[in-house]
Amino acid sequence: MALIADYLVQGCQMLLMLLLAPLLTGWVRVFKARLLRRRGPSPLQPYRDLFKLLRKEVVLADSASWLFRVAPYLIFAALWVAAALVPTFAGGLPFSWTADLIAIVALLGTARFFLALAGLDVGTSFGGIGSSREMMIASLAEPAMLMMVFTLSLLAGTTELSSVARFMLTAEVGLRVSLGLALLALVMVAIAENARIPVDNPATHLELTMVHEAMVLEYSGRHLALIELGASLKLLLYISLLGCIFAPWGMAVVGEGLTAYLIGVGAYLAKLAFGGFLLALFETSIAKMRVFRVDQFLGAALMLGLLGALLLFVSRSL
Amino acid sequence: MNDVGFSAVTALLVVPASTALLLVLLPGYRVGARLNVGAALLSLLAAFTLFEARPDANLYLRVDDFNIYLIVLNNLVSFTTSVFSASYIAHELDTGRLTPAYLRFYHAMYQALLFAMNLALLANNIGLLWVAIELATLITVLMVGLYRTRAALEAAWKYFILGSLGIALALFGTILVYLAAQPTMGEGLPAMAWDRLLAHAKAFDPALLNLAFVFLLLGYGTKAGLVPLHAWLPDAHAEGPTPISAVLSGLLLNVALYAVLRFKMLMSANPAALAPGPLMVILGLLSLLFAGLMLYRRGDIKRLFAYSSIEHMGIITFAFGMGGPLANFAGLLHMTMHSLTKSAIFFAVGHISQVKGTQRISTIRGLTVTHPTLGWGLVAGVIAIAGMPPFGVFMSEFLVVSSTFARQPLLALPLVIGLLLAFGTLLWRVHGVAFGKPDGGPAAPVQASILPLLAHLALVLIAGIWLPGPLVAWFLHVAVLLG
Amino acid sequence: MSEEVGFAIMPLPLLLSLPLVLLAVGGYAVAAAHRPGCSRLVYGVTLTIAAVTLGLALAHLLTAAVPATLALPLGLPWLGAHFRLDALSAFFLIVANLSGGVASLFALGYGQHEHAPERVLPFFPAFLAGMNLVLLADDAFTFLFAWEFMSLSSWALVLAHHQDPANARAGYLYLVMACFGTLALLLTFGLLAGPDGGYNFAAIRAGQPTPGLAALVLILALLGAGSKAGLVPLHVWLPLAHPAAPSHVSALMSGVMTKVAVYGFIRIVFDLLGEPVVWWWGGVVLALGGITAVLGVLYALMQHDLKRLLAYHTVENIGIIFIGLGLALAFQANQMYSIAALALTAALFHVLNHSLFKSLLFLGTGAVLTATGERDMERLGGLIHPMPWTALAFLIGAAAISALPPLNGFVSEWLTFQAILISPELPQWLLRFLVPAVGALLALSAALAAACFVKAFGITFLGRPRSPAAARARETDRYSLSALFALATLCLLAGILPGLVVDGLAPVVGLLNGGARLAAQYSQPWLTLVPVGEVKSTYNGLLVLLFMALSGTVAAGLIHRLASNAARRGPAWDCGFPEASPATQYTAGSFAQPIRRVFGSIVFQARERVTMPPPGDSRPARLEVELHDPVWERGYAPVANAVVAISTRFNYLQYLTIRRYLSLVFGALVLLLLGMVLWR
Amino acid sequence: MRGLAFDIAHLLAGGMVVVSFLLLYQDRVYALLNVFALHSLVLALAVGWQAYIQEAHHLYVTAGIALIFKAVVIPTALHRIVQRLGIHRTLEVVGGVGRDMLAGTALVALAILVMLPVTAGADALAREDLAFALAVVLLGLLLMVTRQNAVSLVVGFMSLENGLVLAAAGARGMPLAVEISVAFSVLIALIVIGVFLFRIRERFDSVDMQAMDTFREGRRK
Repeated sequence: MALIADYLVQGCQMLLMLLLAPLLTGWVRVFKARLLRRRGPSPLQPYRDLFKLLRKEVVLADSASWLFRVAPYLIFAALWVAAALVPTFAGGLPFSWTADLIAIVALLGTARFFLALAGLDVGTSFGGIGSSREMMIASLAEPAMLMMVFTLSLLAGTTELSSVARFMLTAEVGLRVSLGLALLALVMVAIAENARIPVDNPATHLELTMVHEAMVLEYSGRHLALIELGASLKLLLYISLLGCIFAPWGMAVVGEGLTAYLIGVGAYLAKLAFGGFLLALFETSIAKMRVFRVDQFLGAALMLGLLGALLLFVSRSL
Repeated sequence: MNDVGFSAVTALLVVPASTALLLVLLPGYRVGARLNVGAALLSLLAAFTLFEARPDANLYLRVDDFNIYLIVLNNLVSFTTSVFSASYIAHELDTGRLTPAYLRFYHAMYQALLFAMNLALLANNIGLLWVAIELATLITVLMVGLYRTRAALEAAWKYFILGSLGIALALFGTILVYLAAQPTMGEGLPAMAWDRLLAHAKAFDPALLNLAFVFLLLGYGTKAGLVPLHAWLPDAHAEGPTPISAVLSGLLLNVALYAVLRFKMLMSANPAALAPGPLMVILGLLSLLFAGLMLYRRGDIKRLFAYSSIEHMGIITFAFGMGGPLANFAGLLHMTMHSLTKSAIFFAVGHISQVKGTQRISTIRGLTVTHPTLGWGLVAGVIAIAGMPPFGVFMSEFLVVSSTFARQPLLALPLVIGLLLAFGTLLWRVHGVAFGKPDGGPAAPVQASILPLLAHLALVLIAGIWLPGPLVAWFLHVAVLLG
Repeated sequence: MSEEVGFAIMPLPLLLSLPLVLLAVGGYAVAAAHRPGCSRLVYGVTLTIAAVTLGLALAHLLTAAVPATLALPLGLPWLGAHFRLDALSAFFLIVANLSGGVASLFALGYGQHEHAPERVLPFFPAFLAGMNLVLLADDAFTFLFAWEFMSLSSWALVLAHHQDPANARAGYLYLVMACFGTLALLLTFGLLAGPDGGYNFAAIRAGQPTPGLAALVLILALLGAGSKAGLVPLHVWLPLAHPAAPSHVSALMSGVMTKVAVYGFIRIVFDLLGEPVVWWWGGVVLALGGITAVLGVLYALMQHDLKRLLAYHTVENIGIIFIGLGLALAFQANQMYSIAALALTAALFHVLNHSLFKSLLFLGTGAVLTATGERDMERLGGLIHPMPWTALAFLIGAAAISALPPLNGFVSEWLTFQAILISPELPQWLLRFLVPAVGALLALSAALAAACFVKAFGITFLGRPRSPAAARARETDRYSLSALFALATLCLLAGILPGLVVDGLAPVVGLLNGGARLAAQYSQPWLTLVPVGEVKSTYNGLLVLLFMALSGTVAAGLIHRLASNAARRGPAWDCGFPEASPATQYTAGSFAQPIRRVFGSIVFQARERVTMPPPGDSRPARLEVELHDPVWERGYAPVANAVVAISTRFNYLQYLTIRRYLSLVFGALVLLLLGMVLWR
Repeated sequence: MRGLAFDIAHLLAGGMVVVSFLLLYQDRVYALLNVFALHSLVLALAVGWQAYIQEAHHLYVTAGIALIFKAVVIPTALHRIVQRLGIHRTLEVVGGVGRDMLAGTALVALAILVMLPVTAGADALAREDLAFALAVVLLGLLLMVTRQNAVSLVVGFMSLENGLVLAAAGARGMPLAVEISVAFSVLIALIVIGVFLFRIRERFDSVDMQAMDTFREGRRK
């Protein structure tokens, strides 16, 4: 019985992620608009877009291959699974041991891999631009992310997220420099990975500046819908990751019962709202940078992550 | 039993000598060539009978573990070479490089050379040894000059002068050895009989022995082509007829080295004498490194392999200089393998220079395409001589390098560097000859017999995988004697 | 026990007789290379023999049978040739013959297109035989004998198409480097065997080397095995030689021969040397591994020749393997055997993985080569349309080598990361600094590898054909495809069932690690991989795959059921400027440009020069990129130049007058006499 | 008797060294040949004396060979060759004669230094002879090395070889001495014939070694 409940919770979580993702995107848009003194669309706009896209027919380029048609589902699946593995309102879910943080990073990598391939598939110059820049960015962002993972796992002694969260709740954490560095690194990576300003601009279609949009330029209809949904899932993933690592308060543990779950959900939603707000604030207060400044931006992130890990490696035995 | 052995020994000397005389008188080179082969075969058989029955040593001749296999090797290679030359020289006649008169002379000299080398190997008397080697030198000088081209005569002259000088130095050393022996062993022949010398070596005046060894090393070392005494070797190999190059590299160098080793045994039998090791090690390393460097710039394929002979003489001298059972065993094995392999290579080179009509490396390309058997034969030979499995040289180099490094790491480094250098430079040249796009040069089919080449390679291949028991026993025994 | 022993003694003679069969086939091929059926025959025999060897080795490994030994009266007369089959050699036999068999299967089809069969057929079986013998050898002489034989046969294969001067040069460089490596190993064994030549491995194991000597052995082993495996800076020959050979041979060289080199290193350092291990050994190996990994992948990113790109990736993966080995050494030095077991498992697992996907990728390249006759990516493209199956297999291989879950490449890197994460337990400060740095390098190389294979697959198979040859391509034959998909399936299986592989590796690890090994995995629920216990970290490839499949299919199903599934073809959108000419596509060079600008400017002094014609001039603008290979220009070119210079300086000694030669002799004589005088 | 015998032997051996110096001193071909004849003459006397005091009669043969063959036949033959080949009469000496003299003295000193301590065991007679013989050998070698001209090369070699015969004769009861001297005579004859042959074959313009060393493999590369 309990087991079934646990599986139920797991399922809820997966669905929750799927449902919340567009909302978060809309939420961020709203905030940005408000900060720019615009009224902006309603937070539900992304859902409308998705449904419209889903109903539209797909226009495939003549030179598109089967990979082009399979990729969206693959990307969506990888991102969804990755997102589902991040504890949101409850930790210690039955499948939380399926993959640890490193595996989640790698799953994001899988999604990126196929997205970049899809960008190259049609054989247009824009797709190429997008893919090559995306991979360049990723080649720095991923190591930075992993360094952050090192720092955590050195502290918590594990790379398995719910255990990390559980550890972060305990008193022995305290305030640590390396944690701060890790947080910074993670934020920078999150910005880069989600194609936000200053690294990329989700709203632009200016050829020379776009990265993510350039890759998906040829997509339309349901494929585009899946990719958009995937993108927002990714955003959600990162914010909930930040939440469950650096602000694990209020998170329930499996089997604690409904009230705990409800508290958890509430806390989680609050975290998301706050995160979205911060993101919007950040995006509006900074200008987009040149593509070849991004490497310095992310190089800094990598160095911060490495520094954090090093500090721990050294201070561990002190 | 022993009379059998003795008759075998006499046969080893008489057959070549008498054949030489006969060939001088005999007109018609075809008969001459056949007779040459036949005589070589005969003396080879005689050499084989030595396995069964060894004669007791007398004051002049003796057969022991050291020279028995060298004798067999000597006659074996002479036989194969005679087979090779029988078909090779005829072609030289067609191209008009030689006249029948010279050919007659050539065959006579060939047998005379065989006689001289057999004598040198069989000699128990150091004076006789010297005379035999001098004889061999003179004969080879005449053969190197056989083509009468300007270059050939010059090479012969150079060889002649340097060779005679070496001979002279060796004689002085021989006299010194006699003087060292004389006080303890009295005057007369016994004081020059090698086995008696070895028996009494302990009592000799060590200082005199040292001096003697210096002269002998320089004298016979000149014949063995050790740097800096090597100057005659490349030209003599390059300008003489190819069969003679094969004999020179394959046999005569061994004979000279054999002489040096005989005296090294004397040295190591006398505890007070200075260890000859360091001298030989230095000369060996010099030869190895120098030859390795010189290989790179060679344009003439025969000169190339002449330098490779210098390199290998260096390795062998180094091995014996290191001493100890492993290194000595390696040295003996290397002597054998080198003479088989190098003569095989010279067979291949002879064919190549005949089908291509040139010895210039830069004009020979892609041989494995135009003449697969020949090209791959050459490649196999080079692989073998470079000390790679599955050929026999690998075993000896394995033993030399590993045992040296275990004992004298600092000596092993220059050795290894030299080996790598020589390998790289030699391969650099051969790569160009064997591979690449064949340029349109003459692609005449091979006329001379390819069998000797294959036979030698097969022997080296077998030796690389499995060594026959008796041979090993001899090697081990001699290795102990060499100290 | 008894029947186990009986079983263990049995297979060795058989295993030894198989290479002989291979050699015999090679000999037959020398004569009959041009007969129509010969190619099929040769590859068929190699396939069967590889399969049999594989089976025997697998049986030996799984039954954890006791080591079997055998001595033959060959080789060194007083020593004989010794052979031994233990867990380590069994595992590497599996690796070698798996790839070997599949490569033969591939060649059943691919070999038909060979235009110089007489230069391939005799040597291919010999190559395989040589590698098997190396893995079975149990004394120094036999080991080096087989090692050199392996080098030689592969050299001949590299020269198969020797008429291209580049290949000839590659062959030359390869053999010289091989000779270098062999000499280094020769010195190693010389040290281990000692002055009186105890070349038998058993004797060497018994011996107790002093720490200094052991350190020297480690360095020499790194030189010897590293030069064959392609450790930076000894890798220069590898990217030239591996692509030069026919593709199924490249697969063997990259996928297997480098592993044989790793085997040599493991055998010498972990088995023969045994204790004592000093902590800085691990540091040295770690640093080398990290540098190799990153440099290898960066080199690869700069290539546009598909096979050379793959060869450079071999360098990278060797680096990853050596990182694992270095960690293991570091842990062993501190008696942390349980963790060392993890590192070793990671390294060996990666050995298996790399042999799988590297062979797969090289074979895929071979298929492309036969279909188009092109290796240069700039002239390929759009191949996914004519050859979808090859593309699929290649894609799986690319994803695997980019360490993407749920494929096998990810598992071994994940294990390596886990080992790195435990390393703060290490007491030495230097190691504590080094390990995270190496971890960063590993992460970087993984990310760059992904980028590199997006490029490799994207430019080759996606987009539009860049040359007529690419447009005319056709799907390859059945044999080749079956070979490709066999490997692809194995990649997937090893990725989703890692626990079983880890269990299979346990005896090997135990052998090398003083008995310590990872806990058995098969008992875990859902076959989860739990290397160091529940609390630490876990990974379950199977579930990841299931979830992805589930969510993917569910999404697809729902969308196609509920929403539209209509699709229409049309010209590409491309921001409204669809351009007909394929030349407007991104090329390999342009794809790598951002990364070249970010990393290349540091490592390769990469410079881009744009020559813009003046206005009114109709000439096209030109973009030139110049790259410098630091290793070659700093390390190798000087040596080569020095040799040339010195030999040129000495060359005049060939042209002296007789008088001068005489004075040489004279000088030598006087010198020695003086020496005599002074010596007394 | 013993003392006198010793003194005479010593005198003759020393005389050979002096004559070797004379050889070094010459810068005319004919003079060189004449001095060499003298050299061989002294050798003949020394060997003969050794034969007498050792009662080793086979040594008389050696002495005879030295006298007839080397003191008479060879020099005249070389005279002929020099005339026939029209070799310019002067010997161009590498470095001055004075330097050669100094070098020669140093060599003699070296020879004595090497030899005297060595043969402490052997009897004084042999020791003296040996020291002088070595000196002669070294001086002959020096002559070979410092002269450009083939004739002087031959002469140098022959003087060297005279030194060897002297040593062989000095070694008490050394067997094969005759055979060895015969073998050497053959060698020398061949050398002379060689010089002669090269000329009448008209391969080389002169017997000057510079000219002979012109043709080389690979000069082009």
